[in-house]
Amino acid sequence: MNLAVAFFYLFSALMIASAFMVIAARNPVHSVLFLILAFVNAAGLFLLLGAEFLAMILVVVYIGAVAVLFLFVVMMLDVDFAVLKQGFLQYLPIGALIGIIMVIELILVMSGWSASQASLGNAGAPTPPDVSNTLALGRVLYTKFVYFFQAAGLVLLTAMIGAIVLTLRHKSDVRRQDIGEQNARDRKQAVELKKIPFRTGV
Amino acid sequence: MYSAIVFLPLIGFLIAGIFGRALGPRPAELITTGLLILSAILSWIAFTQIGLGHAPMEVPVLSSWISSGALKVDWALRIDTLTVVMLVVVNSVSSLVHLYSIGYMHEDPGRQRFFAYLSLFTFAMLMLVTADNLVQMFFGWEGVGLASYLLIGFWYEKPSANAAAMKAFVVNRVGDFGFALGIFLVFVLTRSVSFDQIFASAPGLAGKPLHIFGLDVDAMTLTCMLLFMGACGKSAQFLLHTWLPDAMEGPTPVSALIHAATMVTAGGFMVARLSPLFEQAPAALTLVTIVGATTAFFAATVGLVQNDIKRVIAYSTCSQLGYMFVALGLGAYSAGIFHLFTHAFFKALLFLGAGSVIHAMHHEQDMRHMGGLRTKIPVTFWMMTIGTLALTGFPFTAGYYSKDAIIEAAYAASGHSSAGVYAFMMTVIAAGMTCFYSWRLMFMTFFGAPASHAHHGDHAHHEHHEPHESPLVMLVPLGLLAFGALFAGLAFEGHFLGHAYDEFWKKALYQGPNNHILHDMHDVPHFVGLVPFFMMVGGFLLALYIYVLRPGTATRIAKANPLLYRFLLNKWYFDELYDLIFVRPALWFGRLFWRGGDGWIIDRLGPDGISLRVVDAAQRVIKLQTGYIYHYAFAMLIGVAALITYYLLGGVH
Amino acid sequence: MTIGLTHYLIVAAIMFTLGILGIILNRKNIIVILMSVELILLSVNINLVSFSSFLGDLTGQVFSLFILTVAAAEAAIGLAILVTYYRNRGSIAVEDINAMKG
Amino acid sequence: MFGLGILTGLIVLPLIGAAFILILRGEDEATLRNARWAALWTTIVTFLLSLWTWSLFDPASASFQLVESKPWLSSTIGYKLGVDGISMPFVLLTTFLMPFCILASWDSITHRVKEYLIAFLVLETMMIGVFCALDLVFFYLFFEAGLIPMFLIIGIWGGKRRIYASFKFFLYTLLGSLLMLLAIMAMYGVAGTTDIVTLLKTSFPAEMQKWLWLAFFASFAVKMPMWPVHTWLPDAHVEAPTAGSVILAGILLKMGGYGFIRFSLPMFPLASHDFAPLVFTLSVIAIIYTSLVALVQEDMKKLIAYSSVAHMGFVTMGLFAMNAQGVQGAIYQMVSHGLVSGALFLCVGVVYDRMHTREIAAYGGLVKRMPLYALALMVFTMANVGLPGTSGFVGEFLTLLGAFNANAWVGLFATTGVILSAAYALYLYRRVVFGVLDKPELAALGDLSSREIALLLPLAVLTIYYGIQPGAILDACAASVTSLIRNYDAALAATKTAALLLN
Amino acid sequence: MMPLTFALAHSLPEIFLALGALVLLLLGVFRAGGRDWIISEAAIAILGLALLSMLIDANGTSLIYDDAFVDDAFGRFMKALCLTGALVSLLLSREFMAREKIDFFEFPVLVLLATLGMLMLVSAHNLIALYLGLELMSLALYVIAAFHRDHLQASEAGLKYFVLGALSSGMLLYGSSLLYGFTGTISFSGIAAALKGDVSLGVVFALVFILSGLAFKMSTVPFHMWTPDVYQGAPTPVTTFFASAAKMAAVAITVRIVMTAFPGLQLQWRQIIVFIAILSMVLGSFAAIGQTNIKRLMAYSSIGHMGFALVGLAPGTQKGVMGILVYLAIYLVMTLGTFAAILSMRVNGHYVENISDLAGLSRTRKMMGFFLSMMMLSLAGIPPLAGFFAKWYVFLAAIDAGLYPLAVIGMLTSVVACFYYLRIVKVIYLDEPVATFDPVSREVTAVMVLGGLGVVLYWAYPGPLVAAAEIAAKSLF
Repeated sequence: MNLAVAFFYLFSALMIASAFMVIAARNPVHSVLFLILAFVNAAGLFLLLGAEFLAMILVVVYIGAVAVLFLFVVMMLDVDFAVLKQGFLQYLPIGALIGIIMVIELILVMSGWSASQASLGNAGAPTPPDVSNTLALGRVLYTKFVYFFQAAGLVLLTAMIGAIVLTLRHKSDVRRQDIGEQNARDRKQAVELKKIPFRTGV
Repeated sequence: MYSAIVFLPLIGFLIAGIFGRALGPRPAELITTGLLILSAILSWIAFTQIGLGHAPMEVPVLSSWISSGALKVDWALRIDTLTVVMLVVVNSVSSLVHLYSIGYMHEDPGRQRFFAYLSLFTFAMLMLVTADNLVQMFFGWEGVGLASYLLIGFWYEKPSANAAAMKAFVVNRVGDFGFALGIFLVFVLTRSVSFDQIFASAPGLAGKPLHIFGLDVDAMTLTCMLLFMGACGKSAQFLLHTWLPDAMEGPTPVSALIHAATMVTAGGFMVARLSPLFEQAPAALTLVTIVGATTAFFAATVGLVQNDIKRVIAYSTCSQLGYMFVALGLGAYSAGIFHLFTHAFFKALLFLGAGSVIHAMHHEQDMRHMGGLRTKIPVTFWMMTIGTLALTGFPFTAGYYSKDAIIEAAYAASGHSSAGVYAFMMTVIAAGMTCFYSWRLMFMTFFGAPASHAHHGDHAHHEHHEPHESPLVMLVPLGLLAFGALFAGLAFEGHFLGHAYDEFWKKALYQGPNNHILHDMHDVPHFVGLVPFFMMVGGFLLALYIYVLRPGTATRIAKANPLLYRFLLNKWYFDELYDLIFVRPALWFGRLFWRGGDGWIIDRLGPDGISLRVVDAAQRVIKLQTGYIYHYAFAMLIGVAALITYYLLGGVH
Repeated sequence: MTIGLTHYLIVAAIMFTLGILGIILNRKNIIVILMSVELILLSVNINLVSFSSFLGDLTGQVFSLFILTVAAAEAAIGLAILVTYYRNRGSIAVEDINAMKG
Repeated sequence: MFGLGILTGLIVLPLIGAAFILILRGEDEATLRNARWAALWTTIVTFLLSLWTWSLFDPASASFQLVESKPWLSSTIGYKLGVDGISMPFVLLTTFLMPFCILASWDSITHRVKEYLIAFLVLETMMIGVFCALDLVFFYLFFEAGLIPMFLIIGIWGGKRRIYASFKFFLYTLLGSLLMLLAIMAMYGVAGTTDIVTLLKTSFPAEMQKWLWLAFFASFAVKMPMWPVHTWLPDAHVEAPTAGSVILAGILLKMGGYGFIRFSLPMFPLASHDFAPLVFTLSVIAIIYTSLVALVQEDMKKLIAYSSVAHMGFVTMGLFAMNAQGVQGAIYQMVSHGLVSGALFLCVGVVYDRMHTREIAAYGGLVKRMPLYALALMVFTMANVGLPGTSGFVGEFLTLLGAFNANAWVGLFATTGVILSAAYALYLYRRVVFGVLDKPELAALGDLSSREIALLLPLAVLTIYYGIQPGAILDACAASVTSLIRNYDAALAATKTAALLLN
Repeated sequence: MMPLTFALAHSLPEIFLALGALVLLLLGVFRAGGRDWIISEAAIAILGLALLSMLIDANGTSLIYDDAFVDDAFGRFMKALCLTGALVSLLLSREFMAREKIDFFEFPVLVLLATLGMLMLVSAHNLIALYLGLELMSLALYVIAAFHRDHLQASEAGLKYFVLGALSSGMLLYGSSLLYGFTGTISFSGIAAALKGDVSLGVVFALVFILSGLAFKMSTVPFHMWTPDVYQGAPTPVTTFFASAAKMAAVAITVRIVMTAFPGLQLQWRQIIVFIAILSMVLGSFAAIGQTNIKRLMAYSSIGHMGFALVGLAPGTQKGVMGILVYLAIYLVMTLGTFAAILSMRVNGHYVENISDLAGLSRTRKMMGFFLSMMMLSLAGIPPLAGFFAKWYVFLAAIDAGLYPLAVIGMLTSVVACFYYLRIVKVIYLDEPVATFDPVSREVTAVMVLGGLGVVLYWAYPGPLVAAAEIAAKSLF
């Protein structure tokens, strides 16, 4: 049993366990934390598979951004997590049954994979033998796959617009920063000279 | 001329029917009657030319009617001796009835309508007798049925009249059912419905088997039986007779014309007309004989106890029609037609006389409320007497010749067929009964003490309640008919039956090579001629005893035999029986099919049920849509799981 | 023994199923459902990366890269909608989300 | 015009009238009167045009005439019109009955008049189209489209249960027709065209014929309607306004029969032969069963509706007898029934307009106050009964004769319908017209108005005229029917020969 | 790699939309946001421009962007439908959004982006393009479903749509990953080439997952459950957009993927399609019967109609594809017309959605009553309305391929479906009027009238559509 095998089992076991905890944990904050754990282990698996760039991305983007976003929302919404997940148990048997059937079927099919089946020559972008994973990806990403790259940009743009339009609220009673206006302020607007009559007070 | 004979009544009908209200009653009466008389005169001319003279048979084709594939039906007039005999009968009686009705109906507000109907009837009857094919005959057949329906129901405010009218039509339709099937079968066998072709192919069909209704039957026998069924309906023969007595709900002239002299004899006419077919079907002829004999007997028994003056005559008609059928069944077509001919005169006479009585009694028809009218309405009395004599077969009256001929024929046939024996016995017994009830009628009406007039019909609002003699316009037809009743037999016996048979009929009637009945009936022993005479005398004496010499005997006898009396009084319970086995089940089935069949089964299992199920299912489907995300996701999962499981278990293919 | 592709695929399949079960069984908190979606995407990524590795083809990794990108966008949108919903309803319990049904 | 012919004119003319009514503005009495007159004139002109069509029509020829053809959906599914001896009578019947429908609604329809008239005119287009179409898809188009105006006519201007009745009518007929649509598609698959002329010459495989026949049967049997899918008819009739009933009984029912002659018999002769016993059975049941049901009805329209079912039983029976008498008789019966039942419904409408009830029990003794009405009703009742001398007889007689020729049992049982029809029809007449006029609300009834006379008189005259001179219609279809039967027999003979050769 | 200009020329509509969306976004932001008619007018113009741009060089099939993107007649046909749907939805949205005070400039921008996603989806020729197009479309749709952000039902609709949509893309992705793994390629044509010969179970599983994901977007049973809730909850113009453009794109990609990537698995996907089609037709017709909300009813109706459309896909023939195309085009017109009518249902300033609100419409609003009724009957497939021809072509193809049970079930369910369409006609024509609707804007009326006329008069001139569909279908074979 070499090291790779050991790590594979370690990562896999941890990942599956934490994935299970994601859905089973009572406290959503715990769920997010388990999700992070699962991602970390997945990054480990990616490393084993030789996809270093993706592993790093997973850690940076997913854990750094997405999972934290989740955490943020969970805390922001401040939902009551003390209530027990009653329904969980109620629907567990039938759900679990179908889940088990499905996973068994998937496993059966996966075991049927063999490299010979897939014509290796089909590869659209064969892994170049002598460069690093990141470099290889970089080479194709902006050339061969530029269309996707642009499209992904649009997807992100859409997400941005969507998030803003749905959540951004201009509250009328909150003073907001308006740099242009603030910069354009001059003395005339900012200062008003009042003549105060002598000895009468304000 | 022949067209004129047939269509003059139609013109009368149209004028009276369409312009009747504009013209007023009197012109309508005069026009229709005038046209009818003209038609009658023309008929007699035709009779002399065709029957008595030597004018050839004619079949003028007026126009084509139905033409479809092999079926070709024309409007044509078949003028042969048989037709002209019928023309004479129909038009004579009809014109006299028209005339009579002017008087009889003079206070009825719907007179134009009445005369229009009468003319319509006459037209239809003429179409019937002049038909050159079965379909045209059927046209006339149903046409007279319609007219009969309209005339029976003429007094539409009387529920009983409406019921009777409808009954007449429907029962006739039962007969027509057979007639129609007969026509179909004729067409199947001969590919034609016109008489010439049918008659030409008939001999070839004798004894030919036919596979029909899953049976092998003799083609001609079945055909003739079916056709005879039609005749039974129209001529009110046993089992289909029930409508005739009820038909007396109509005005009396109608009874005289339709339900005595003409329409009801159409059955007899049809058998005679189709003699070439019937001659090929001995079994069917036997049936005709048996039915005829049974009717003669049956109707006579019922006639014995009826109290309504018209009903007595109606049963008498029924019975006499039985005689005709006996003759026809035995193959003595001419005897049957002869009886038809003479019967038309004396029965019309009787009816019109009865009408005169009723008229005199202000529409009282129950004989128990009559009596002693002899002196009040003497002319009517004498006319009725003549009619009764003719009916009972008093020697040398018309009835004597024709009826005796039939009894003789029955005797002649009894030598070689049991049906003949039966027919002979029945007709002889019926003759006696005929005499009894005829005189019973006479005695109850005209003799004895005048009954109280407390009981009146609809028109009881008369000024004077004394019976009164009818006007001349009613008596003249009575006289003419009486003349016929007395002398028609004597005058034409030779032509119809005797020496001039061949010259007269000129093959209008067909007799098969084995049919010697006309010959045989002349050779019957002398006593056979006397039997009916004795029966007649016996019947007369019995009636005389019971109703004149010992009044009250009738009641005693009735009391002594209550079962028999009720049985006869209720006409053998035929109406009740039919009600039980036809009318009620029909209505019951109707309701069953409607509520049960259409409503309970078809709609409930069909449209209504399905739509209910659909709505049910819809409600259930909607419940699946719970609104919960996890259920939605679960549905998706199940979908995917089902599909992959399907492929995993079922393999890739 | 060596770790073959099948091992990775099986792990991915288990992750996938867990993700789906998370969506179906969760009753209380919609955020956990969003996390379950992330698990599903993760399983897909594992699939793609392992295929890519065993086929010697970068396409799988590129695919995976875009999935990660889109998943981030998706998470953002999902959380935004969730927040909107929370503002309207005051709850994010899954069982409460059934104003419309039938 | 535009290379289109007179048949297109017939189809389009009512639409033009409808469009004209559509642009009439206002709801005042004058506008409505104009709308009524416009509709009446449209139908009359259409009728005149159809008469002209008839004059151009050569009855001696068995082929389609006045054919117009344009490419439409594709090169093989075309805009094709034409008439032959079988369809010509129906076209005439349609155009003839329409003015009566407009007239019948003159006073009785008072709300939403314009929509009513438009619905009727559109319906007329659809009906003419059904009988003129020479392309199966085109036929189907008209066949189904007619449901929409009829749905509205029953639904908007109908009686109490109008909604139930209109839905039942619509969905029931639709269900049958959709199966026919599938069959049309299958035929298109085999023959590559939906041109009726070509399809008539195509012989479909025997096994396929069975399914096709059943699918067409599903549609036509409902439309006819045959027992046991007839239950929509009484409901529809009872609820429909008078003119709606007239059209329903007069023409819509005939589409089923027309379909049988046009498609089922000539295109699927083998299946027709095989299924003839089924049709016979259903027809005989229909005749006896529905006649008995008619006997116990308490609603006039329902009674006539059931009698229609029985009469349609004669039609199907005659058709599947497949001899000249049967088929011609069936065509004749349909035309005659169109006139007679239409007239009967008009008669019911006459008293309904006065009394607003169709309960038989509410009437009695009408002859006292309405002698002309009694006369008219008598004529049509007798025609309904099949009295010789009326048009009803010819059809009934010929179909019975034909059926008897084909199968004596069928003839035997069906002929009992003759008795039963007399029973229910006269029973109705007796209860409505005869008797004592003792109901106070009837005492003030007026006899037929001149409009009503104008409605009923032509129908009565035609009923009697066609009873005495049926040649006009019989001759028109004779050539077509003869060729239909010849081809049918030839197809059967060919199969027999083939079977013999195989053995 | 093709020259860039060539590639750009063949993706002109997409480029128009992408640039247009960016420009409008900037414009919107710098015009200080808020409600602005200009943006939506400009968006409509851009959509129109994109539609016109397809007329340039509308011939042949070209693969661009390294086989990721295909420009063919099929794609152009479907893109035209998507663009029309988007354009009309946007046109219809203006009055509604203004009255409901949600006429933010982001809405047209998001519609443009969603439409761009649809176009990319229609033209996708490999799995990544498929995924990205799908996500671009979906993300925008999630947002606009919840666009009425102060509205509980709208946000619930958005949430449901999002969660289930994410699940469905997960399935689609899982299937894609399997497909990639088992064939070694992501290109559709490459997959088709790899699938010649024996088929492994893994590929079939991949097929199931992919079709499930797409079935969700088409809203077919059992992946349809979101549809009624989202249709009901989303703002009506958004529902219009869902029911028109989004449906078109989803069906288009389904057709494309099974035709170009899985010709070798025809037997398998036919079974799946038949399964889905039958369930959809049945559920669509039954569940709609109990509805009182007309948008919800239209949702079930759309489920049923997708089932009918798939009847044309099941045979896998060119005729069938042509049938689908005709079906979709006609369905688009019917849907837009119907939603235009729904958008006209406003009483006393409030939009209403209940079927009973239509009572007596034929008297209060004759024209609207007539056209809406015609639309309903057309949806029911009653000739001579356009809906009949739609059904005609798909069922013709099914019959041609011998799929008789499918056709018979389809016909039976359409009778059931007819019941609820007829019920609306009944409400419009047979019931007594309750309230009169407020006047509506010209563009809504125009859409309704044009749609209605198209539906009523289609039979008179069916040729061009059929011819175009024929050419489009041919390009897939």
